[in-house]
Amino acid sequence: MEHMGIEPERIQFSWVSSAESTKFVKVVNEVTAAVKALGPNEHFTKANAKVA
Amino acid sequence: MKIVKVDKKDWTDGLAKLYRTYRLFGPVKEGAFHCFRELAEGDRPDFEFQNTRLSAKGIIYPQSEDMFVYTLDESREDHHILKEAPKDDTPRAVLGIRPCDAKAVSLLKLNFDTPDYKDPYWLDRYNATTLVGLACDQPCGTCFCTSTGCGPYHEEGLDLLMTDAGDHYLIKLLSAKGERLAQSAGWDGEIDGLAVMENRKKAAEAKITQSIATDNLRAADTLALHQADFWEEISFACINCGTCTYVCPTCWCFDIQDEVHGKNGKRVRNWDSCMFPIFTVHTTGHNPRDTKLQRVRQRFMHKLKYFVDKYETGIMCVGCGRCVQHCPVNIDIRRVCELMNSHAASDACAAEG
Amino acid sequence: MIKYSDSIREISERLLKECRVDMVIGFRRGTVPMMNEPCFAKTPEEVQAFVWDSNCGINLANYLTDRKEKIGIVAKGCDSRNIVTHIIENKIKREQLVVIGVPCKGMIDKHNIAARFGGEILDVAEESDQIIVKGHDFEETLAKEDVLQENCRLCIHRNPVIYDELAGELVDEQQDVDRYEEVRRIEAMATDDKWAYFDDLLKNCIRCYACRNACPLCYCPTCFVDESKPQWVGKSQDPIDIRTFHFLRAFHCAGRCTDCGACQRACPVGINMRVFTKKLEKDCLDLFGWEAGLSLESRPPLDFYRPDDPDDFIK
Amino acid sequence: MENPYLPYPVRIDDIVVETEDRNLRTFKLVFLNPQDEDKFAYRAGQFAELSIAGRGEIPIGIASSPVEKGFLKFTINRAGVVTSHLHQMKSGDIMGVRGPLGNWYPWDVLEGKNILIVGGGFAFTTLRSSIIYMLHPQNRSKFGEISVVYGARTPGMLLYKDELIEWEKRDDINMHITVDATDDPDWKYNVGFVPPITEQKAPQGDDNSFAIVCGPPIMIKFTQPVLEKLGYTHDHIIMSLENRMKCGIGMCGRCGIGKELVCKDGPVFTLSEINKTPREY
Repeated sequence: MEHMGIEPERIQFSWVSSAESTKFVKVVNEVTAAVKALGPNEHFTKANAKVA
Repeated sequence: MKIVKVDKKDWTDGLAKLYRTYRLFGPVKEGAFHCFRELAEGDRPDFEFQNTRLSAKGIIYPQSEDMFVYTLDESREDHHILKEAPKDDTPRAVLGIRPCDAKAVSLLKLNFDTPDYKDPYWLDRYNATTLVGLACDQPCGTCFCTSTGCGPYHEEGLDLLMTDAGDHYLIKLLSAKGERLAQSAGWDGEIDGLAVMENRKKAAEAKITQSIATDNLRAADTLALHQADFWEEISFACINCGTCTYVCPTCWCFDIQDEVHGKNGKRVRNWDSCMFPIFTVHTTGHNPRDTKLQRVRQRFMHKLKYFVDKYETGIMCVGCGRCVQHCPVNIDIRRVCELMNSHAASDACAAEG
Repeated sequence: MIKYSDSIREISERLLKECRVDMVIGFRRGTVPMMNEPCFAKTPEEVQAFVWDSNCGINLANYLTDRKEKIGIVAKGCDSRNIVTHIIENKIKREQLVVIGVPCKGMIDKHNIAARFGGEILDVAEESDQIIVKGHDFEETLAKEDVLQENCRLCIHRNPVIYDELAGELVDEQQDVDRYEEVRRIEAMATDDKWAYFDDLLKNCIRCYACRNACPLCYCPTCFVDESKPQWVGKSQDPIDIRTFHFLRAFHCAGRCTDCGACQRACPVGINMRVFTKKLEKDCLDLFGWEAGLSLESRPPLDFYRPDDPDDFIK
Repeated sequence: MENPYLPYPVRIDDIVVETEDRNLRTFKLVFLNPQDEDKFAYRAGQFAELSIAGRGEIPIGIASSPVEKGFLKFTINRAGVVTSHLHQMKSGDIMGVRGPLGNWYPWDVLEGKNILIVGGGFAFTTLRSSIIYMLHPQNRSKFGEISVVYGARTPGMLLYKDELIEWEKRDDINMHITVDATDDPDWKYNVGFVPPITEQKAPQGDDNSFAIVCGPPIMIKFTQPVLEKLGYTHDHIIMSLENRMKCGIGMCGRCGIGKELVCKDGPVFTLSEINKTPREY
């Protein structure tokens, strides 16, 4: 996905056990902060087709 | 029929005048090939081409077009009720369409403009469009238009036909629409160019080396052709892509789809292809044309037999050769037509004998 | 090339006469320059149509999917790798096949050759390593190595990896080929440039699916783009839907693609969709030391877990 | 220009669950704009495209009859994207209807004739429309003897049960209801597949008789030789075909069987017409 031109910060793989609640909160906060910092990605918003 | 002479030095000037009244479309070279694009003000169509990769059919009949829009928001009074999508039916002109593509438009008209139903999308755009043909003085080696009821100077479907005569164009006005366009462009230098055009036409026709025979198709027995044993061999190589149908100027099949984004939706029409298995599959999973043999047969039978029987205006092929050039596995309609036509002949002999 | 053709006919005729196969799949001469047509022979007489030259780029493994007969199949290096993949993925059985291996020095690129000439090409002939191109008012001789399909230029598996018969002497494999120069160039781009690069690459796509259908890996009875319950991707010419199709298709080929070039060759509007699959091919090589279709014994990386699979992408 | 792709907006007025497996429901639809009903003038045997915004359209035979005013009825099997969604809709919901589409049973030819109707499963919809039409006091005298063989897998799978019972009681229509099998001790009608019941119960065919057949392919396959045996010639056997459709007006190209388009030239054909096509349905 990074290769097609999506910011690498939007993609994260983490290994969180069901017992690791603190880590889960930390990961979620980090990811949301990173994505918020990037702002919305509008590449996938479909433009209305040009009037043909 | 009136013929006007337009000096090439005045060409840009004429385009500028046309631009005031018409949306202009013309061939443009993009990368390795020519395609039709809308011309911005000041753009010139590029006539240094043999034929465009895709035909001009998409200008009247876009590959994707919105039909209706609607809202699914139940707080709105008109929710779930379909309304016409915005359309642009202002006058448009296609500059440099080849006679084969223009003849194809008149074949498409048979499908979209019927006594029972009129397709408003196709027809409104057709009515808004003036076709300025560019005669074909350098036909491709794969062209066989002269044996499909068409030709490099064929006028059917065109509003004007122009030929490149060195430092000027000769332009023949073929319809009221064509005369209006010529008037808008200021093309009024009438001359007696008929003989020149006729000579050029003969020279161009002589360059068409390929031909197909279609004389037995009309009388052929549909079911005998359908059951002919050559279909396995013809269809073997087919990979079931839609290339032949999408590059074809006379293929018209389409699909209708709903697309929803949030609470807003639209109904869209897209080109479809009889080569795709899902074209005919029933909800039950039953597919009347389940095998590629059946689908390949359908395409050629439609073009060369069903259409011939239904409209009695000849075959549904203008001989542009695009499918021959671009089929990824070299299935050649000229060869298929030959097999069908000669099968029909042998079939008739068998019936008589 | 004439030797190859003769040899293919001789082998095919023998296989059919000895009833070792029900049909042989090969190529016959095309009706336009630089095109040959896949065809079959079911009788010894029909093998006379078979030819071999530098226009046999279509991957014949595509014609094996789920066939029940005993089949002789003409296979160059990449075809044989896709036959291996077909066998591994249970789309055909090894016992059904007699592979007629054709050591290959590459196929010529019809898009490239057409782009070199302004006028229409009327005839293309081949003499040893020369390609002679004729048009209305030109005739030019090109060196075959200059007009190879890009995947052939980068190919390091020219000899068939499995075969039962050989139509010619094995050829030397190319050494020191930099296969991933283009992939590295894209990898080095900034994020937005990557997005723009692929937008531009795909702008002419007409969704004819020739790339998908020419690909021997794309044999799913219903492709994800054709599914309606649920519908994964829109069907219009919207650029997002087009991109989704190409990328997801490439993902489905990860660890399976042999870079045979069939997709690129088939495209009627000249899109090089190999830039997607090439990236995945490179990743499979870098991460798992894997190249598709080389062995009937080892399982593909996405099919098999090894404790030492790289996992440093997990944070 | 009239847009033949634009559906008339309708409201779902009532939904009846028809069968024990709950997969067949009859939807009663009322036009939002009353004047649209006049534009939607139909004959028994025609179909319409039911349109659901956001889902798409589906071609369905019209189950109501032209002699029933003020509403349309469609009986719908839950199968694909659109019909599954329809089954989740409720009274009062807004949808669309486009039509009427296709041809109809050839009522002008059928006048004065004996009519045999053979139906199976949920293909009984346009046959219901036809029966209601023929039984209407204004029309009944125009037809000769009317016989109906209608079968389903079980009693619980029969459509329009109330009406079937009512027709059973009448003496101007010969009903032969059958089920493939049942363990219901109170079942007082036939047990057996449609083709053999037709062979036992249906009247002989002649120049003055027509058979209208609608049902699953397997039923049609085995009913055809029975009808031939009974003396119905191929131009007196009338069928209604189904194919995948989109436009419904003969333009999108997918429903073709040879040069005939099922949506526009059909769906009603005589067997002798069908014999001339490649039968790709």
